Amino acid sequence: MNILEILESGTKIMIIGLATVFIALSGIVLTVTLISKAVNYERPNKGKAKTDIKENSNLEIKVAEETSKIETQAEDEELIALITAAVAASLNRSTHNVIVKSVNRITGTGSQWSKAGRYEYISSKL
Amino acid sequence: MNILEILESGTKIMIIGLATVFIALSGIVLTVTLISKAVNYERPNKGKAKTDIKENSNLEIKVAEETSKIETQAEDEELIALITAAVAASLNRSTHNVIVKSVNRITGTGSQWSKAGRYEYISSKL
Amino acid sequence: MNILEILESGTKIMIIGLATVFIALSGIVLTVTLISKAVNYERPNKGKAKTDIKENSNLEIKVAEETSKIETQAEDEELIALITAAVAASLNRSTHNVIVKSVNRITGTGSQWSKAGRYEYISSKL
Amino acid sequence: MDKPLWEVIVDFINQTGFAHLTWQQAVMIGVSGVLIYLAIKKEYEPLLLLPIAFGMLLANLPLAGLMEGPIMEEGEVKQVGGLLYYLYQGVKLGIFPPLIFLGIGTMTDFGPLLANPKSFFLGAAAQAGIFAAFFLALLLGFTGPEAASIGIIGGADGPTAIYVTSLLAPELLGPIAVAAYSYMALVPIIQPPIMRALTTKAERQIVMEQLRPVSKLEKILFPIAVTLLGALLLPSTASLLGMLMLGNIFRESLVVDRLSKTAQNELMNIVTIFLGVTVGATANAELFLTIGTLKIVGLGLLAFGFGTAGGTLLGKLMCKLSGGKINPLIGSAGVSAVPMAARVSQVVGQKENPNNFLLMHAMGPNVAGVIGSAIAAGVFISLFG
Amino acid sequence: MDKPLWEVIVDFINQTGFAHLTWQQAVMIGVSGVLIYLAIKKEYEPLLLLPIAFGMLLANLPLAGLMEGPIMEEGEVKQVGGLLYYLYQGVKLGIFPPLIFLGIGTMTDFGPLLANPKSFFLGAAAQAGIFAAFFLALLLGFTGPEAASIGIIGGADGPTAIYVTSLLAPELLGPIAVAAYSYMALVPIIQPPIMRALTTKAERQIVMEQLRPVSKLEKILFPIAVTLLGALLLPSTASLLGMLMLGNIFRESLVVDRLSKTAQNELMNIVTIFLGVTVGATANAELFLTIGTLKIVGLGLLAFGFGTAGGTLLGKLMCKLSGGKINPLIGSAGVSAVPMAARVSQVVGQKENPNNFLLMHAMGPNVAGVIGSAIAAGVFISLFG
Amino acid sequence: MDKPLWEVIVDFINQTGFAHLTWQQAVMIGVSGVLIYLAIKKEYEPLLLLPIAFGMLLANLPLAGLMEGPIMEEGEVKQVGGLLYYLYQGVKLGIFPPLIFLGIGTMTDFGPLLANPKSFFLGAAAQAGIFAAFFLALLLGFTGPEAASIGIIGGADGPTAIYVTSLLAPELLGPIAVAAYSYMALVPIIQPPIMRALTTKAERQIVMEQLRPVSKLEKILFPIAVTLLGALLLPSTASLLGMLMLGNIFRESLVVDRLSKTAQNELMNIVTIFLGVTVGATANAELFLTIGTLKIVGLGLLAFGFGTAGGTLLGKLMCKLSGGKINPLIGSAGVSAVPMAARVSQVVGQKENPNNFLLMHAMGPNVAGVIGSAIAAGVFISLFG
Ligand code: NA
Ligand code: NA
Ligand code: NA
Repeated sequence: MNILEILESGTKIMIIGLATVFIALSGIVLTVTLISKAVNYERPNKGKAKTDIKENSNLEIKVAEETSKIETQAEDEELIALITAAVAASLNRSTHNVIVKSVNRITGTGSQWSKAGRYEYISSKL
Repeated sequence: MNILEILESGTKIMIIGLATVFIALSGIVLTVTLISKAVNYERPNKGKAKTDIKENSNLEIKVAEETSKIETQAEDEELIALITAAVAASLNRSTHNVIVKSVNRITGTGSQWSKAGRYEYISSKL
Repeated sequence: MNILEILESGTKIMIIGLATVFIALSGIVLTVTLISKAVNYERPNKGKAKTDIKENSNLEIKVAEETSKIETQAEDEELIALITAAVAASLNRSTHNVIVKSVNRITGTGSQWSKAGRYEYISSKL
Repeated sequence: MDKPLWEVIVDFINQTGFAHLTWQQAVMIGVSGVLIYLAIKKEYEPLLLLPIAFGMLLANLPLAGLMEGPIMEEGEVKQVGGLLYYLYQGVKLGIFPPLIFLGIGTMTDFGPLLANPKSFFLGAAAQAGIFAAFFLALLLGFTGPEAASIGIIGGADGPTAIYVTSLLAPELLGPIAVAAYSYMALVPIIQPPIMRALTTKAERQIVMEQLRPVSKLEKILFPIAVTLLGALLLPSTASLLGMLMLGNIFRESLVVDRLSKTAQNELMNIVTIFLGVTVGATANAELFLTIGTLKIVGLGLLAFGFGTAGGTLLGKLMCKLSGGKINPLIGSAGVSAVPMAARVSQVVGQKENPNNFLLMHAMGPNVAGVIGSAIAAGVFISLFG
Repeated sequence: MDKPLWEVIVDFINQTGFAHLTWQQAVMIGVSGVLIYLAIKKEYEPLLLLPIAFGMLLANLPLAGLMEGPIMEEGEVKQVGGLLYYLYQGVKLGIFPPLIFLGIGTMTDFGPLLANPKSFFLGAAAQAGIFAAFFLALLLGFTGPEAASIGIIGGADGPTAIYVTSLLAPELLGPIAVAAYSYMALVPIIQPPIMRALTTKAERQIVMEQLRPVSKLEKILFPIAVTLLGALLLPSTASLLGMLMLGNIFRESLVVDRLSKTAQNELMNIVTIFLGVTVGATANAELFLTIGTLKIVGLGLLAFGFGTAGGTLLGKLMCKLSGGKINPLIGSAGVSAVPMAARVSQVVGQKENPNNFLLMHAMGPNVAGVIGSAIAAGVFISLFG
Repeated sequence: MDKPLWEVIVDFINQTGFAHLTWQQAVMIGVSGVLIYLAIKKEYEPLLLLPIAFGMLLANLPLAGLMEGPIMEEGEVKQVGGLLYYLYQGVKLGIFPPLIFLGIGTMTDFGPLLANPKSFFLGAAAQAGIFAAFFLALLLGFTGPEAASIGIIGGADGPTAIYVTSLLAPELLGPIAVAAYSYMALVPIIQPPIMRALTTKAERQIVMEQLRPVSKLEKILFPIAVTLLGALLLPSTASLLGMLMLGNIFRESLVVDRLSKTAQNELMNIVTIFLGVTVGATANAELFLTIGTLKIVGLGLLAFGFGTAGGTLLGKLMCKLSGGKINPLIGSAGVSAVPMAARVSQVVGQKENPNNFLLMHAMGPNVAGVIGSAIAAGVFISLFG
């Protein structure tokens, strides 16, 4: 190929390439906007609460590494509340600045499989 | 194969199959019972203590993710006792409801291989 | 091979082998000594401080499993100082015996990749 | 590259997946969407069903070729295969399911079973569902190996079902895996009516004696004994049973904690991701959108039902024989689906008698059911493998 | 063994690496030393650059044969291959880069992008650097596949660059990987002058409105939609994009936490070690010590520059069109190099106006750039693959 | 399927393992039971010995075929291989032992060695055991490669022994691995009498000066220097030594913490499980129940003894030359068996003088011994490989 051919084919590929990227991302923009419309039409106030909480929390202590999901079972919430209080007390801060994100019980509370291992514990509570 | 042959071979396999499962599991039942007899003949009172302890523990906090084995070395027990006391104090509960299952030192106390890494620490105590 | 040949070749290999091991390790000794000279000529007092700190720390608590690198960013140090104080207070010990090695924020502070996940937090501090 | 720009553009459009999407593939993508919904919103065994569903989606994207093998020419690789093709080898060669069993072994406490070895019989009876479904599948026109793979759905053990199917009827992997995991998630809906229909109120109210404590030594000897007996009786079950028991001895020995932890966490998670996505990716439109899939879904449900019935009925018999000491509700837990089925026993029992705690007792048949279906799997593999 | 001792010794010396070390290999070892210095002391993307540099060192040790394939004889392995040869198969077969994308997906929050979908256009414009560098590489005499691999450096996405190069021009893997990761680390030095040159002080001071919160449902639907659209438009991008989005659905579904954690930690770390060391090990003296490497280093820098300019200029245009609501500085983050480039936007913006917090806004184009370069990769693979 | 039921039953019984169990296999199962006992009850290196023992059990179950290769027909897989066969490839291809060395590298602090480089000579002298055992093995009729593999037991380094044996004499893998790990566990019993016999009470009471602190820079340069020197002198040691030092630079650089953690935990654990089980599985009755195994067990013990003596004697010499500044007890730690042998030095020393803390000083020769036996391994591989 001589230099002209290279210039020509290079230009073609540049155009096709950038155009494809723009088309693809435009398609995604369109879809995302539609999804957002659809989702927020039905539930306009969701998601707000979460953000508010986040803004209140200047300090997030992760006592244990694992879970990123805030546990919702009553027992855990009680425990978390207790520990939050304890940590906050030690730190001499008011509780609403401290969030204990999760407390790990025996090998990962979030897991489905670990449930089997916990049955003894469960049964002792029943 | 016509339908009769299918019925016949299917029935055969069902019988063999279920019979095998029952024979295998019966063999295991027999063995397990024999083992249990042998083991408990020699040591009738073992294993009891463990269960009792478990029933006392309404609350198990796992400060760190790793170890499932309760450390028995004196040094660790002392540390665990201290932390248990601290947590219990913070929680305003009596200590016998709280068990700190383990405290992780540098990379996994349970491991054989990590021992090498700890020699500095050990030597400073010797 | 008769026994004499075996003896001869075995002896040869023994000599070559042990000699190689000694030569290799001597080479390493030489290099290490040179490196040590070069490094400590320029910076004779480095590395000392670290060791001293280590000797002061009779007790190392690793609140979270991950990081082995002491975080140096001001924000983290402040947090660590706070928690150290809290833990020490609970333990009724003076702070210079307790080192909180690290506090894990959301998914691993040490990691480069996780930084993306923390931008919300960072931005809220800016 | 001497073509005019517009021709290049047309060529490019012809190379898009849009230009090659068949309606069957579109339907499959829809099916994968439904499964993603079930996995996330309904939490139907999401650890497996979410990867399976996403794998199904990926495999039905035209031209993507993620499941295509490499193109060889004179012993050299001319074009490498797709990502999922390579990951799928772990399923095809029978490596992943035993590794998941290794992890399950490290998480399973056989204590309740050892405290009450009679539970094993309940774990055997509940495998009736496997053979009943196998029989019905034969009648519906499936071949022996296919019928065996379908029957194993009744074992209520995902990895066992995938292992048997990958060896005997790999083309059915998609529907069987989906059915197996869906029904495992549906155990709390499928089982209770059957359990109630087959037992009297009085039987359901039976309170069982507390289980004896089990010593550490018994727990260590158990995996060795089961491996020996099981694998000597049925050599084809050695890799499933052997890995399950290796995991269990890791757990009970207490001396290899770090191996135990890794086997049950990271190793298991990595294998689960690869297994889920690639098993899902076997479900291309051609293989999945057939009347056979509907039959499999139906037979799978029957298998669960028959298993539940089998366990419950033997429970009734053992109740009689023991003079009313055994609550037949624990029999249904024998299908495995650990620990869901054991909880179902607990819940159904507690409804009749709020002071009745069957969970520990039901864990016996429950874990026995895992061994039971591994042995049933061995029977099928040795007959059809 | 009937040779006299001294002959054995001479033979032995002739078998040492010292006797076979070429000056080119010595230079390569020196280069690897420099890279180790940059990785450790300057912290240039050490997670990749340290393994790459050490791999380069290992591959240039004479006679060690760590990258040599097995010697076969009549279908039997006569001598096993080197360690790095086997680990390299994961790169060669295109398995490792998508697995790293799986991990990246579990760590990426597309929330800021969903809150402001227009960011996608900035993520597209910044890919201009890819195509500009491709064009210049063609002019400098590289073949199409080589030029494409070099261009992808401008995507500022290591795994994408390695994936494309391993498929299109594996002999350039060493220099391209080194250039890609080095420039990613140098983003805070490369970008600011270009950003300042192309924007006015007034533009840089624009404060943007706070982003709207994004619901969980949107975040779950997003990865499915992107996989479908992206892979249907460009089937060759399916494995990169599919794995990125599988990771992201693991993250956003909240029901498969243990898979998500393993994908982003252990699996990713294992793959990173293997990928880094073996990519580095492709850089033997013959392939690396050429004038081509210098060209690649130069073109890579230009690619980053053009990408930054492209993003910033579209930012300027969008600023105009939106009536001054968009700060053009967030455009430069579209090159990806997550999250470094977004931080650069933040820092440059804050210098002009201490109360200006652009980080969240810049994360949108930043993560869009990852998708953008995956699509650009797909274009090249479908044209040259 | 037209056979009568009883014939089917007879066939089935003939397919059980019971019908094919040889007395040799029964003996092997017994041996594996003894090893499981040693691993769990006596805690003899349980991390390796438990998987090895269980692998031995699995490999001796008749008809299970867990170690059997696939059956090919015209280039197609007709029947897939056994689970352990596939996992064993990681040993056979020399992949697993270097990966374990990677993990060991991330856990090893070479600081005490750098503080006192003369320790290296003790780590060299203790390799005398390797060559002494090699010599004796030749005399007992083993071939060169076999003798070399047996000798390496004296290196007191499991992965090195497995690596050399898998390359030179794979049929001896079972007994050599068992001997190596058993004697490593028995170091506290084997070494003290030899140490006491070769030293005087006065020597054992010597208190050594505190070690100087070692800077971070020295610790980073060390792995690079060792890789270069070691692998240039002995190219065949590159994969073991290179991975050990890659792990160590991960550790000392402090910038790739997440790689370091994964290499020393999950990656190492996964590889350990696979390596242990499959190395154990090579020990089938035919290969294990020979007089050779007894010879290996005996030679292994001698190797440990000679190594201990070599280290201690050079310690004595260095004690003399240094004017009594070096306690010869630290010499025995040169056999490696990290950190057990260093603790033995500590304990034996403290018995004579309760204020004597040799542990730190003994760690120098101890980790030098790892490098020493990797180099000895390289010698054997280059001579016989
Ligand atoms: Na079952
Ligand atoms: Na990009
Ligand atoms: Na050694």
